[in-house]
Amino acid sequence: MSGFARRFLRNTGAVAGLMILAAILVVALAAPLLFPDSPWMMVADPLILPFQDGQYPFGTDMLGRDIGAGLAYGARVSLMIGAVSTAVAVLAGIAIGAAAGYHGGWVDDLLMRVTEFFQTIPQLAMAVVLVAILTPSIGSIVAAIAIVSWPPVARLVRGEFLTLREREFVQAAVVIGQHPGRIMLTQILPNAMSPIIITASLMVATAILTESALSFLGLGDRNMMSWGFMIGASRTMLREAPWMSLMPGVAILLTVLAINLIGEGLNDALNPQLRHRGED
Amino acid sequence: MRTMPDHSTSADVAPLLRVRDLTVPLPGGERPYAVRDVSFDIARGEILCIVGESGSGKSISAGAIMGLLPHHLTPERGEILFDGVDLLRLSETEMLARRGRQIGMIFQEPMSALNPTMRIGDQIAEVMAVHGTHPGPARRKRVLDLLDLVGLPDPATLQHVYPFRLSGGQRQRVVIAMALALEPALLIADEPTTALDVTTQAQILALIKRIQARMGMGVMFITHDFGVVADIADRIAVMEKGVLVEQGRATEVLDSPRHPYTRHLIAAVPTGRAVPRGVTVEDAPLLAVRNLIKTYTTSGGPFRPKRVVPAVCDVSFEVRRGEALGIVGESGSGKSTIGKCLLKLQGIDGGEIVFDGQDIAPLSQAAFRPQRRRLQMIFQDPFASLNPRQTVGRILTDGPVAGGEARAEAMARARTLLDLVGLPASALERYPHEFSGGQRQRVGIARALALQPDLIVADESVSALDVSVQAQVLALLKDLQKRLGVALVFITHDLRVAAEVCQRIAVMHRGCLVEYGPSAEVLGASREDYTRRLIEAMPGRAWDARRQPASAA
Amino acid sequence: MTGAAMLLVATLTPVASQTRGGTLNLIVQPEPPILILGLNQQSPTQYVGSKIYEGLLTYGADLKPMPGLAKAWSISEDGLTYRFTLQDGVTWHDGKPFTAADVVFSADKFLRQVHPRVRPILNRYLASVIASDDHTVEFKLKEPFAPFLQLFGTDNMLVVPRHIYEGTDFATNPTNQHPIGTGPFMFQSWTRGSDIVLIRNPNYWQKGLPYLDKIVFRVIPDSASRAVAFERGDVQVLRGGDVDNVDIKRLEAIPGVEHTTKGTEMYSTITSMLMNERKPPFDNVKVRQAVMHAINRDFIVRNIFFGIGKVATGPISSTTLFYDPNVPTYKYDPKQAAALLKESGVDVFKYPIKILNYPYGTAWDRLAEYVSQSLQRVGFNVQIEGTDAGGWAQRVANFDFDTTFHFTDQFGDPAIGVSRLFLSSNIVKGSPFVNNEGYQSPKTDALFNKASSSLIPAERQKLYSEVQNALVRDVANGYLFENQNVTLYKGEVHNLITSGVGTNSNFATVSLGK
Amino acid sequence: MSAGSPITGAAPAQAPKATPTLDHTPAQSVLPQRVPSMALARFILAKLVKGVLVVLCVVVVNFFLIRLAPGDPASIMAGESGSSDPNYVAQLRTQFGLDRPLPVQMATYVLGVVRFDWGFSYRMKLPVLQLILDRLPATLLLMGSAFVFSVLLGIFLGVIASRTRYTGRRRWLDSLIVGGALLLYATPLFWLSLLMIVLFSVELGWLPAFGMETVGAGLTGWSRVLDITTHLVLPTVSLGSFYMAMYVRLTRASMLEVMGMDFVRTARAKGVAAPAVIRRHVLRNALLPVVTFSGIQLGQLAGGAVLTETVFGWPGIGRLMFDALMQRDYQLLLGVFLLTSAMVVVFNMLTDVIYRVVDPRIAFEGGR
Repeated sequence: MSGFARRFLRNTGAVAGLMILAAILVVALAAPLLFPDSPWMMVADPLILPFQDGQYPFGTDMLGRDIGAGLAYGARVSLMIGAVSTAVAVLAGIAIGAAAGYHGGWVDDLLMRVTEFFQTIPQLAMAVVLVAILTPSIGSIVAAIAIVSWPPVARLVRGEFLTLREREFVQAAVVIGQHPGRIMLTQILPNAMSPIIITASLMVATAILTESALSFLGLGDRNMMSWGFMIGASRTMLREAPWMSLMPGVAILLTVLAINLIGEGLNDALNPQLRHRGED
Repeated sequence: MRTMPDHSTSADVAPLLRVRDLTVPLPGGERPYAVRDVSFDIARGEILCIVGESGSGKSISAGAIMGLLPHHLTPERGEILFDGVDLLRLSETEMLARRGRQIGMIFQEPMSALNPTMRIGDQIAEVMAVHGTHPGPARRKRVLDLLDLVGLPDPATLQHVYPFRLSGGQRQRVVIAMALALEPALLIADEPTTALDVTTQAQILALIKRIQARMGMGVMFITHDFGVVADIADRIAVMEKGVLVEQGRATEVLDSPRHPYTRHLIAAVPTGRAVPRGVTVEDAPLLAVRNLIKTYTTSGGPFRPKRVVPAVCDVSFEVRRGEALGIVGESGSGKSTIGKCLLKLQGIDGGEIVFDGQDIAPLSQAAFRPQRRRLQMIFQDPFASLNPRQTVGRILTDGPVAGGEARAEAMARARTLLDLVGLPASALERYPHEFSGGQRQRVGIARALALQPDLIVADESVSALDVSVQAQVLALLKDLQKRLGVALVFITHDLRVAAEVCQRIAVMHRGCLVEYGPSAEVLGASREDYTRRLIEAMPGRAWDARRQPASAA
Repeated sequence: MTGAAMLLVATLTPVASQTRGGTLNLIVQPEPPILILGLNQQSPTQYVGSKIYEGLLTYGADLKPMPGLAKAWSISEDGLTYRFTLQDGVTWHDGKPFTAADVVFSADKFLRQVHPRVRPILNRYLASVIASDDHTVEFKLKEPFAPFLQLFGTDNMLVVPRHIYEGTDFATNPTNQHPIGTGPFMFQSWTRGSDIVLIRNPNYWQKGLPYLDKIVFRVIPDSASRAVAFERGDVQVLRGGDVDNVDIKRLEAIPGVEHTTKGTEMYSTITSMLMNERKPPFDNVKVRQAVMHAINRDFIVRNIFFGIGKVATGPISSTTLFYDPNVPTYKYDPKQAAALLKESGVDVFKYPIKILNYPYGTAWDRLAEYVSQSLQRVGFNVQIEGTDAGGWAQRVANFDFDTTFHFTDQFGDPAIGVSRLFLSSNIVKGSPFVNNEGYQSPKTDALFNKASSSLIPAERQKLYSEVQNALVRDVANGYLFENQNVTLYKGEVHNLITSGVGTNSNFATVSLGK
Repeated sequence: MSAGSPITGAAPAQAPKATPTLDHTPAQSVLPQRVPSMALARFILAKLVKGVLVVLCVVVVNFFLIRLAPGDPASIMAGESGSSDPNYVAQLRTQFGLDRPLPVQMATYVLGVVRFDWGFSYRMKLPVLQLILDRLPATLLLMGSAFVFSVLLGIFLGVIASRTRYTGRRRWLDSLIVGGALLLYATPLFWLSLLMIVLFSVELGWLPAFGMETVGAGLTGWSRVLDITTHLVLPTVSLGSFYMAMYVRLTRASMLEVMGMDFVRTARAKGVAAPAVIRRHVLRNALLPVVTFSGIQLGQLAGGAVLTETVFGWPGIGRLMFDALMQRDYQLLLGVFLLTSAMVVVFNMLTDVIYRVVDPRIAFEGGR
């Protein structure tokens, strides 16, 4: 697979994205080392300006909590929510899409009606209702985001399976006597992975934005310091302390941008002919 | 063979096109130059055929002339004099004035050569609009004349039609109409008939020759099919890996080729004469197909009637153990459908498929699965028939493992299979994209043999390969079939290939079995007029007659 | 007020010569569901409705009753009969005359069915209400109820038009979309999600009033946008809660802007921390006392509510009648809190507690976070549980919480606004503003009942002082701070706050000068 | 906030692929067929029936879904009224009809929907349909302008980016546009709105910060239109910017793919100049998948509007839905969901019809 790595690294944007994401991951993992006590602790005077006080380079919020700690622990929550909800959505999407795409007939119709049903209600509205029902907590937010974001994956996987099912190497697998289950898993799925990976990378980005929107609307998890929470909390202080909402906003921007750039890189690396044709 | 006008290139008449030392570097390719020091001339009213295998640089020379090469391919040196003007030095605007007006071009893929969302008439009229010719009503009239010139029915209504309503052959006629709209001095035809049926191909070749003679155009005809070359070429240029190895009058190059590569290519072309071979007559046939019926129904909605299209109607034939049956027909004749039905990749709507005494048609997929081992298939497209994400070793052992064999044991046998089909044992750990077309097809054959089948269905297994590679694979198939006593059902549209391999041939037309008998009888003295028409449409038959028979099998 | 019929005839004489006309732009948030007082008691409904409807009385800054629709009133010797003489020449907005029958219908039929606060009091105390003639009404009580006279403002016993509501289903009466009252302003239009417009009542019974031509209430869901609206001059008055406290500091400093904390005496809202005393660890009084020591209430007022508020001493707010400052005090002292916890013998870490977040704005989120941190510092095992308005009301009404916060109005008299939170008889599921914490003390029950029926203020003061001492010692609730509502208004607005109900007055005398 | 589904340039709705090299399909009849209006009508009818079924299904599922949320309208209203006793709450429940068994409630609700009686809002004491119709114009205006803004600007920038890449001139423009699109795509919508309010409305004072029009100004005719447009600018830009970024990427990828197709080479061989090739041949074929995608997105806009309406105080149904959910105003919430899902179904159908009219290859009988 060195060809893949070579093509991916040639895309400067993707490399930059990788470095940013790596830095954010390091900060997230090292949060307990960098900031020993919890981000909720009131450690200093409130509203210290950033880059003023050596000990608190990012300043403090209206309760005297260290914003730097908030950003670090916030990274954990946001990335975790993004990753877990996307993983759940992708797995569900693959299961449903594969079954619909491979078997066709009434199975396909039934599953597609279900997918269509989920897509008739706008995503954010559905997420808000689900979180209100399950009462706001990390678990309910992840579940809500997963439930609203699996349909596009299902449609994508169905499309891939429909076309790949007709391909000759799949018919060859039938001819040599492989069971449908194994055919789906070992023959078709590996070849459908590239569009799935690209969509998944974008879904992580969307999940982080949705979590911050939910926190902004007051439906965030109260015990988890997340970036969305910080923006929501700092909203009232927009005029007195604009930097309090600026920094988490920039943090979200950078993370989502990095993930998008990596997604673009994956896209070019995984199906080179698309990029090549664009050249001439 | 059409009578050859004596076109010796006299010194005083300057050639229409003079290409000198054309050299185009190939950055990052498998060889330094796509095309190196290529020189040839095309006189007015002359058809020069450029022949060579895929990747030999024929299309790139054409692209250089038209100035349509992609960004990363720019000619390094050489000149292309057209009417005394070097096209390589011209600016884009100057080239624009010539493209379509003085140089026309037609391409290989008729199905995607036309803008799907623009009517036929408008696409043809565009050429005139761009060059500002035939203003006003004259343009509309010219479009109708051109449609009529290229032999399309009812031009008045046809001009308003969208491309998707036309067949491959009809679309190619439209592309030709577009290229010839302004009666260019030079026409470049890049494999114009490769994607067409034999009968349609014959009509298009005749059309090009008729128009060329009337307009006195120079034609640069690119192809890899020697049959086509023999029918149409005045002069021939042979290219190998970007170098023009031989050039000369058609009869000289075809009948007494000087360069070893040319000789090797010509030898690889099957002669199409059936070699009678002993047919081992046995009592019960291995496979007996009786009154097979298969129909396709387009899905009708709650308010739309279902549309039923018959693909195979009432076909019966038999295959004996160790025998090779050829199923021949044009596209849409139902031959591939029969192949899929035999292997139960598709259900059937009537009739029986008796394999070794048992009718396998009504069996469910699960019930039939243990039997699958005895019926195997070789596919057409070497690039699509192998899973790109699996190593060759894994591909060859998936079948036996599915049948319950241990992976290690299957792997051992896979090595012997690779040897059998002429591939190195090291291939086991490598991925399909590391092999050439021919090598991949050999892996496909090995996969089929892995389960020691009694019958193999080969669906167009060589039509995607270059001539020379085709010859090797066919030889391998014939050898294996004899040595292992495997029955073979060989599906193809190419009569020459069928004659080379099969003892008996079945000719299909629009889903029905037109003729069925020993290949020598069917090809030599056919009783059915459709078969005769099919045989006559084969390009280069005259040249075949002149050639001594290919080395006996 | 012993037995002497008190005839007070004082109509409000206009002060200086006021400029007439102009439009007053206000903010109402959140958008009221309906404008019919009685059917709905939320503050936005109260803010708009108090300009349309009137009660028999209004109340001064000192909470003393002043004439409203009644120009005079008297209380019998035994405190059981209240007689009101009505103003004459009063008409409803639809032109029909206002008579004593309207008052009887409002009290006896309308409020008794729909008003959740007034209903239990009427059912328990009111024997009968009759109209002796067109201009006099007599209320007869079953037993004396000292604060009865406090109930005749528009937030409790308002008067509704009999000819519209009698015999109809009050909740779905079509005129609910077009309120008809006797007040200085009449309803003109309501564009949902955008604005409510009231216009001047030309034949208002107080001649020459109101001064303003039109009042516009604008609906702006976002607090930052509301601050911007006031700053740009699109709106002239901001009430407590319209903008976040942090903006109040900034807006006060703008030249030409006035501010006052007066006008909240009738409500004197107090914020308290409910601790569910039905299960450990809060069933132990020492643990509750430790909590009081663990929380720095000055920090809360200064940093979370930006100095707008006063640390509370006990259950009764300092601006309510019968307030008594000398009660036990709980100084912020984490060490003493830890000592008390050791004394209580309860290992609080073993009982994980969840703070149910009070979902009415970002300040309350900060309060939950601060309390959670402070309690963890002295050894509690604390989590914050998020919920939305619907979930909070349900959980608290069913006593399904460990601890949470809420703020309650006191309506001038402990018998109305305070006793309902601590009487064991009021441990009733269904509403978040009853004895939800489950405090039970027969001693305080008896004190409350005696105080509410006694007519002698001095005696009530002694009883209420005793109650306050007991409730503070037992930490029946965690008394955090008295909410101060700052009203901000542009200089050109005159006579905005003239009574104990502040901006909930009928704005008859409000005018726009230079 | 992202309500948009993350469809990248890769694999938008299956654009019809060229048929395989060997032409297996039997030659269709040559005679051209005008698109028979009968088939169009039949097609729309089939889609309509399916759409109604989906919407009814949405209503029924949501009917049960929102009742799972803790608390019901009666307890909340009682709670908010300061103090109440249990029988007051019980009285409210009977008044709202919440005490009847669930299936009965649902049956009456669904029957009501069919007769355009969408029930009664418990809090606002108004028929749901009237409440929604009051607020619908504001949302349609916001959604419409955000859609037009995002589609037009998105396609325009996408075309420019792909052109510069195709002609090789001014290549930096391509990376600038793509970079900008990535940046917008990654920005939290509400955060961007807040920053815009602070910058444009408060600091610079150019634009109003909230509401749909200056109330009480009693403007009419053109001055009112102008007033609404000035209010519309900030919300449209903030809601539309996210979708615009998506359209830029989709258009660019689609254009590049079409530029590589054979008929573009044929056109160039005819001597058609590059700009004309793009305008006459590439653009039309490249925009087909964008049309499909934009149809689906339009439905999602209604959801995304919740945030914009909250920050800008825009009196739309997004904010109405959020308040109704917070107050458990079941009838009102269901009404809004009914409306948004109906809108999604209608927009999808419109996209399908437009797709058929624009792309002749998909005849109505063939169906997709």
